[in-house]
Amino acid sequence: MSQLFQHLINGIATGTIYALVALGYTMVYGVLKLINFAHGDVMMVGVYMGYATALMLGRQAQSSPWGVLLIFLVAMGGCALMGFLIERFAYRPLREKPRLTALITAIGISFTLSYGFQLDIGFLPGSAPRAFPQIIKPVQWFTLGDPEFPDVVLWNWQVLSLLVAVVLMMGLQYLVYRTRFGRAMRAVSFDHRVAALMGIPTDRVISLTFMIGSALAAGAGLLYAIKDTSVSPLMGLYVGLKAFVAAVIGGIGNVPGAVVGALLLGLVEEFVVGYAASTWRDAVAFGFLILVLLVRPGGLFGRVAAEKV
Amino acid sequence: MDSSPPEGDVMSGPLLEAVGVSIQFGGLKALSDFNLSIHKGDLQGLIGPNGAGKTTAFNVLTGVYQPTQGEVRVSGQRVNGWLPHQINHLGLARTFQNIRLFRALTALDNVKVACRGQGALHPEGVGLGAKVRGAVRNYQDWWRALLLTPGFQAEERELTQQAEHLLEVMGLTHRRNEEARNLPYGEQRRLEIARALGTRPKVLLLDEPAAGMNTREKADLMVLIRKIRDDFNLGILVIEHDMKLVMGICEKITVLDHGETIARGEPAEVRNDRKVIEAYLGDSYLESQGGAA
Amino acid sequence: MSEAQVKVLGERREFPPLLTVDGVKVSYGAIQALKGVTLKVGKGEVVALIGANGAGKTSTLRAVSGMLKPVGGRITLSGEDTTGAKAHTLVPRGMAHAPEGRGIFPNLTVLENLELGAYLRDDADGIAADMEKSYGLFPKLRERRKQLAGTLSGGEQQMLAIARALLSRPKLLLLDEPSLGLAPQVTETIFRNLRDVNAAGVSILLVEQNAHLALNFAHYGYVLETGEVVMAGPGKALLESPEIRKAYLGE
Amino acid sequence: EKKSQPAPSGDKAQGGQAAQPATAGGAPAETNTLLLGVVTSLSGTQATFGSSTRNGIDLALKEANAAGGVKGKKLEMRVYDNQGKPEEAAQATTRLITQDKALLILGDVASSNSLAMADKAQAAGVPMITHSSTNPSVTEKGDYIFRVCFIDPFQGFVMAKFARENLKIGQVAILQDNKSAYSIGLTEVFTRAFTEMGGKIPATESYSQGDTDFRAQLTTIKKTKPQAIYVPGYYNDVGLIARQARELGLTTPMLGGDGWDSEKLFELAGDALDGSYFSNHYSPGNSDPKVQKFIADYKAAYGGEPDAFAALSYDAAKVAIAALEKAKDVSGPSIRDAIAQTKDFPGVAGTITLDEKRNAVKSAAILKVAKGKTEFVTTVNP
Amino acid sequence: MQTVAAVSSGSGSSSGVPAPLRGILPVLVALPVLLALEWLLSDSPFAIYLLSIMGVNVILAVSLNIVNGMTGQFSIGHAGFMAVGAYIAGVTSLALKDVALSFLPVGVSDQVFLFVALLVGGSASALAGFLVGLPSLRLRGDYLAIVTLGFGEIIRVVVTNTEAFGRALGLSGIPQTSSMAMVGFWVFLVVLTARRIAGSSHGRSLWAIREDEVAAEAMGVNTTGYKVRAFVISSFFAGVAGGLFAHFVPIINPGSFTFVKSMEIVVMVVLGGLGSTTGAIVAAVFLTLLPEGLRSAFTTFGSGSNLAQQVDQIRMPVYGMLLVVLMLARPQGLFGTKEFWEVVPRWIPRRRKGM
Ligand SMILES: Nc1ncnc2c1ncn2[C@@H]1O[C@H](COP(=O)(O)OP(=O)(O)OP(=O)(O)O)[C@@H](O)[C@H]1O
Ligand SMILES: Nc1ncnc2c1ncn2[C@@H]1O[C@H](COP(=O)(O)OP(=O)(O)OP(=O)(O)O)[C@@H](O)[C@H]1O
Ligand SMILES: [Mg+2]
Ligand SMILES: [Mg+2]
Repeated sequence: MSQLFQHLINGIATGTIYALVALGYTMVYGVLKLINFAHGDVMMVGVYMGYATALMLGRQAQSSPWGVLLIFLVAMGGCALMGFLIERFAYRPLREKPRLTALITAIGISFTLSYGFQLDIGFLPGSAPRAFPQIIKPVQWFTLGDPEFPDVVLWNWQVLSLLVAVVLMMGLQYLVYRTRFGRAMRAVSFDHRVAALMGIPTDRVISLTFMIGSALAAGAGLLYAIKDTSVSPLMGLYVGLKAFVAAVIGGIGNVPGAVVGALLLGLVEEFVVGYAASTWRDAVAFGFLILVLLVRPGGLFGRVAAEKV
Repeated sequence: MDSSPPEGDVMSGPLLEAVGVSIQFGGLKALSDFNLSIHKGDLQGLIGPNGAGKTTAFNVLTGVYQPTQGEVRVSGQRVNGWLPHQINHLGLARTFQNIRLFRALTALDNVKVACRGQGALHPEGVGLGAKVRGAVRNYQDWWRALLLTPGFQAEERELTQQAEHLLEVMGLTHRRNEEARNLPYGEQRRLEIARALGTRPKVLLLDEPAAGMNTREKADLMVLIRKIRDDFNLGILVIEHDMKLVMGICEKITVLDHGETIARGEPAEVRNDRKVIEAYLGDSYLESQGGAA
Repeated sequence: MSEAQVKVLGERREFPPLLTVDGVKVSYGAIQALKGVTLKVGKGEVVALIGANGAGKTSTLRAVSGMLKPVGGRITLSGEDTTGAKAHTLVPRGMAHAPEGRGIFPNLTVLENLELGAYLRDDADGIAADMEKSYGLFPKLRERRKQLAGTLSGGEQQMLAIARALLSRPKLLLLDEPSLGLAPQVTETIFRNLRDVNAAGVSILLVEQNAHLALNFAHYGYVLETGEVVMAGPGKALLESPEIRKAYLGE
Repeated sequence: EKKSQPAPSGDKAQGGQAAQPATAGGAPAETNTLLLGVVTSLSGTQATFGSSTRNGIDLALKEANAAGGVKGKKLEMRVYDNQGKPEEAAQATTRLITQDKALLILGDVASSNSLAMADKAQAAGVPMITHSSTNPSVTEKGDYIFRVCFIDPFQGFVMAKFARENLKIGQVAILQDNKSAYSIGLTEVFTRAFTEMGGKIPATESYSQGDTDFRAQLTTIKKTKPQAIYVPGYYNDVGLIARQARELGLTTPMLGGDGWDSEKLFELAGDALDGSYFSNHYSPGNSDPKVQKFIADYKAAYGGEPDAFAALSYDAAKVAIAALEKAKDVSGPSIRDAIAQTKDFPGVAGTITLDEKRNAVKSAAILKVAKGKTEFVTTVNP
Repeated sequence: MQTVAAVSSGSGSSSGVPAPLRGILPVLVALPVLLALEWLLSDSPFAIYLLSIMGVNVILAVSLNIVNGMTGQFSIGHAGFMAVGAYIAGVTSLALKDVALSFLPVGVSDQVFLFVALLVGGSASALAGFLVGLPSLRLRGDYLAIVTLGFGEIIRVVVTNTEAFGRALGLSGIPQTSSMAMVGFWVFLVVLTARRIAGSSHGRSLWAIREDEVAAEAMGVNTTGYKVRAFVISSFFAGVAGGLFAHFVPIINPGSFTFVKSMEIVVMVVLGGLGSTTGAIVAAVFLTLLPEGLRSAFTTFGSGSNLAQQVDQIRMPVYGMLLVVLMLARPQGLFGTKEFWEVVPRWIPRRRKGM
């Protein structure tokens, strides 16, 4: 019983991370209809930026509120800039071209980043994973059983990241469906040429979306690093993939869908590992995905665009 | 259905028949109790204000949408629940109101996609036996293609000629190897007709074929449509907002409004039908006609 | 490519200059769509552009509204050179374009589509008023306010496209075959209302297959053939001319 | 006959023949350097082992060259990355042998890569020494394949023995890396040995290399209240496992194998591993001057403590060099024979004697983790 | 799609060869060439290995192109099919290891068994393709993509947990009977198949589906049927490619069939130009040689120095950047949707199109 609780907590914690990454994925997809395979790797770079900042700040400063804030700002700002550059130079030139071409450049960038960061030349960190400093002092906010050897533990950062995820979700939802910018985004996502005829500065809208998405990735990455206490060049590949799956389960392009999908995925994985064989985790995760899609081809919340013949 | 459909001329019955067809989109009844029957050689019109349900009617007849009530028969065969391509194999072809060509393919290939050699026409029908037989035939086809059997090559040649002929009929020979997306609007419409004819239909449904054509081109089109009807002797149903064209070529006209059939008959009757004038033509139409005629 | 000599009929009524298109060339890859088109639209003037299929009417509008970059020539809007300017920079300067193929946003509702028409405006009540106007103009749109635009009927989509263009309160309105797929009655209403719009000082550059309708409506007309202006003159004058009657009115 | 390559288990005769064109093809005669080929993973999840490997070999060669090289020729190495994939390993090996005319192949850590390499080396009749592939099947590939470390069965047995006899515990849960044959192998042996000695394995959970969240498995393990957890994985996972175990309130000591050995382990695990034990090829704490010298030189050259992979690759290179020295010529067969004769070779990771199965007969060290350092506890002999 | 126009007009064109023969003519021409190649290369293992890898990649790219390029479906799980073929064929060969056709010389009998194994592997993979193809009846675009990807991952997990497949360590001891002739033969076969599909009404139907499914249906194209068939054919060849792979790579393990591998195949297809068979070939060859090329290039800067040793790591980032650059330089892919001889004009005899 208590074990069930612990699994629930773990599952939601994992799902939260997926959710945060998935939000960025879904946003970029929403406006460009591009599966941005580099998203996970952008996240990874963001985490290293935060890591570097933390080291510079040193033990004391890094865990002070201002330190933490600075770390997040640097990482998210850096990633926003990176996202801007990637979009500007790798994606924009291909906007009029078949979507697959942009996908390839995305893959190219993903390779460049994930393999590039494995080098131990110059500032590059090398392939060895690093311990990520505990910038948020882990505190047990709730325990069950005797405090020495508790049965269930709930950590402050678990609650924290869940809150962040939910707030961000609502924020994005508002941005996309309630604001003029959001309307512009959706217009651009369908046809940027006609959108321009409405006076929408398509390039700026797309750049901005990318920057927001990348910043989100960085933030998510940091929470991820805090959760699993490490940072490595390959961390993006795996989380990126899972986040994408989560986004699709929820109906890619749909903001709340991304979060729900992610939490579901997190729980499914946790329970497979906890109660069945962990070796089947990924199989079950993808099986779950396929099942969802067979029942609802547009994902849980996505609607397959009504096409008038 | 297993046995290939009985030939149109053998049976006197209608090639295309809709009986009490209705369809609903959420709350909206886009088409209600729609009846229609088209025989070989017919040239009928379907008109009505925007949003009346004309295109929807086409979609129901061709199997794009499933009717919520009623029954559709193509050359005597009930086709409710059939897939569009199966219905097409029974001899029903259409064009689209907002053009849907295979944009990156050449004009010739657009038509060739639709073309089928006489022999190769095999409606798969529903029911397991038919499916299996269809599948087997298909795989035979693949092998013939892979082994480049003489029969296959002959068929390819035949298809090409067939397609070229259709382009010629539609006056598109000069665009033979141009990508469909680069053709101007009017020619795209004609190409759609050529493509539809490629499937050797018994009934042809045209959705606003004259849209985007100037008066002169419309005049030519009228001649063309009649010519098609006679040369390929098939039944034709036209949706069109250009009264000159509709009244000019159609022997019988059905008028829809809000999904309801509000009138049906000879052009002359329809033209002077009070309800039709109110709902669709508008009074000024009478004068303009009076003026023109 | 040298300008083909344009056959000009009759006298042009004077309007203060708004749009000038001077020897504009456009090509799609190898295909040269416009071989040097020259035309003018004055403030408050209605100009019709007619021509056979593939003559280059749509391409001309696209070039004017910045949807595509001309490879040659010059375009000015109220004095400023706007050749090759990005489309979204022209909207604030009073340009509105209802493009060929309607270009509505199928996954947005009718309402959202209209709101996008007023993207650059922030006079809430002004917008509301104009919405009401367009609903008055096309009652069907009010019925379908919440429906996804993609599921509208062809004609309804056409109405939406025109209404959306009007919502930006343009100085110059580009219409590409507005009557396409519209019931005759609706066509009349639209043109009647366009008359009012124009009376309110909006200039209109109109591409229309129905030459009779267009030339009756327009102050001035140009005839396009294979990417060049071959004929120009007041609408009525053109309607009179035997060539036009033969080529476009099929008489 | 030419068409089909000799089967992997290929009989020596064939291997020998094939070798003639490949190596004794006079290539070395032209150059005045002797080329050693190295294949290891420089990218992918195991890249760190790759760089340790490379450094270890590099160090050995530098020393040898400083000492005037071998047979009057300078030694040279060429390192190729196999991205942790067998097909890449095979490709790189083939290239080293046929294009670059390497006399001898060194590598790799992951057994599946070594197996791929061994197959090609054996077929071409070029000797190969793996420094730390502990899977038995590697050297079974043929008579050209050698190994300078102990094998999984031994290591698994060692830890089981230690846990049962020295630590006197009876309940050990296992958390294995399902993606690494090494981990699976150790698990099997440990389980067998430990239960034979009367111990119990209440739970065997597994994870996949590169995972970063092990809470689910640990939660399940925790329920079984074990006295220790055996984690035969690689340090980069173990570090996180340790942390998360403590975080979930699992305070029992952990047991592991040579995969743990890396200074990074302590950076990752912090103090979470204090009181844990793992079996290893050598102990940095070992006072033997030759070991201390190695450590000093290594630090000087590459910075940072040498881990077991560095030490073993260093030894492997040393063995290879000694063999080249001894061999009457540099043809595949003679080098092979020279290596085969290796006896009581003083390596930094223990004395190496190759048995008839071409495996090193070595003792294992048990190390204890305390305050982010390792303490030598005892050696267990075969 | 000039291709098709050209083909259909070309296929009729008169060539010296009698019509009944033309179907199999290319085969008759190719076989001796392959055997010659086999003989020439027989004592340069590296060349053989490289060519084999290249061949496998070509088969993968060309077969994937049938789904992604021609049919416009978006599959990114090709490595999964490859895995199915590799393991099934591998297991088959292991089972047949000790049997031999005594009446044939060893080499030949090996090839016979290899061929059998490949067919088995290919068929298994085709079956998988059928199963994965079924969802494509309901799913579109990226949703289908993720399903194929998921399938590939599931396959890997299954393998990792199956004792018979050697689990994580991998399956070793498969007789290394692959030969240049066999690889070449299948490369040739897949290309021939792709080209002939392209030249037939089937090819046109696939293209029609890519362009507009609704219209295709309305024109009598059984879209669902064709999509599934495209998947089946494509995955069959992917399986064969895997089978070949398993017969010259000493040990196959799940790590060789990750979704990164699938991505590499997609890259080949897109880089070559969606729908262009020859493009896929060129891209596959190029991308296979690229890493080895970089290797040679790098090893030429003096070895010994620390950088020279690290150099092999630099290949992958460089590869990634090259992808970006290439795509930007040629967004439509090497040949667009056209074929080699339509882009590189004249000097290729026009008849070749019929092939
Ligand atoms: N898929 C759909 N979902 C919801 N409503 C639809 C759908 N398809 C059509 N409708 C509605 O049904 C009505 C009939 O549409 P239809 O396209 O048949 O009109 P139409 O007669 O073709 O008009 P037009 O002459 O303008 O083409 C329209 O009001 C349209 O909004
Ligand atoms: N996207 C395009 N790509 C290539 N060629 C094009 C494209 N659009 C138009 N064309 C070509 O440019 C020429 C002019 O086309 P345009 O659409 O401007 O003519 P139009 O007068 O609008 O014709 P319509 O009356 O049919 O709309 C035509 O020959 C057409 O084939
Ligand atoms: Mg309609
Ligand atoms: Mg036009």
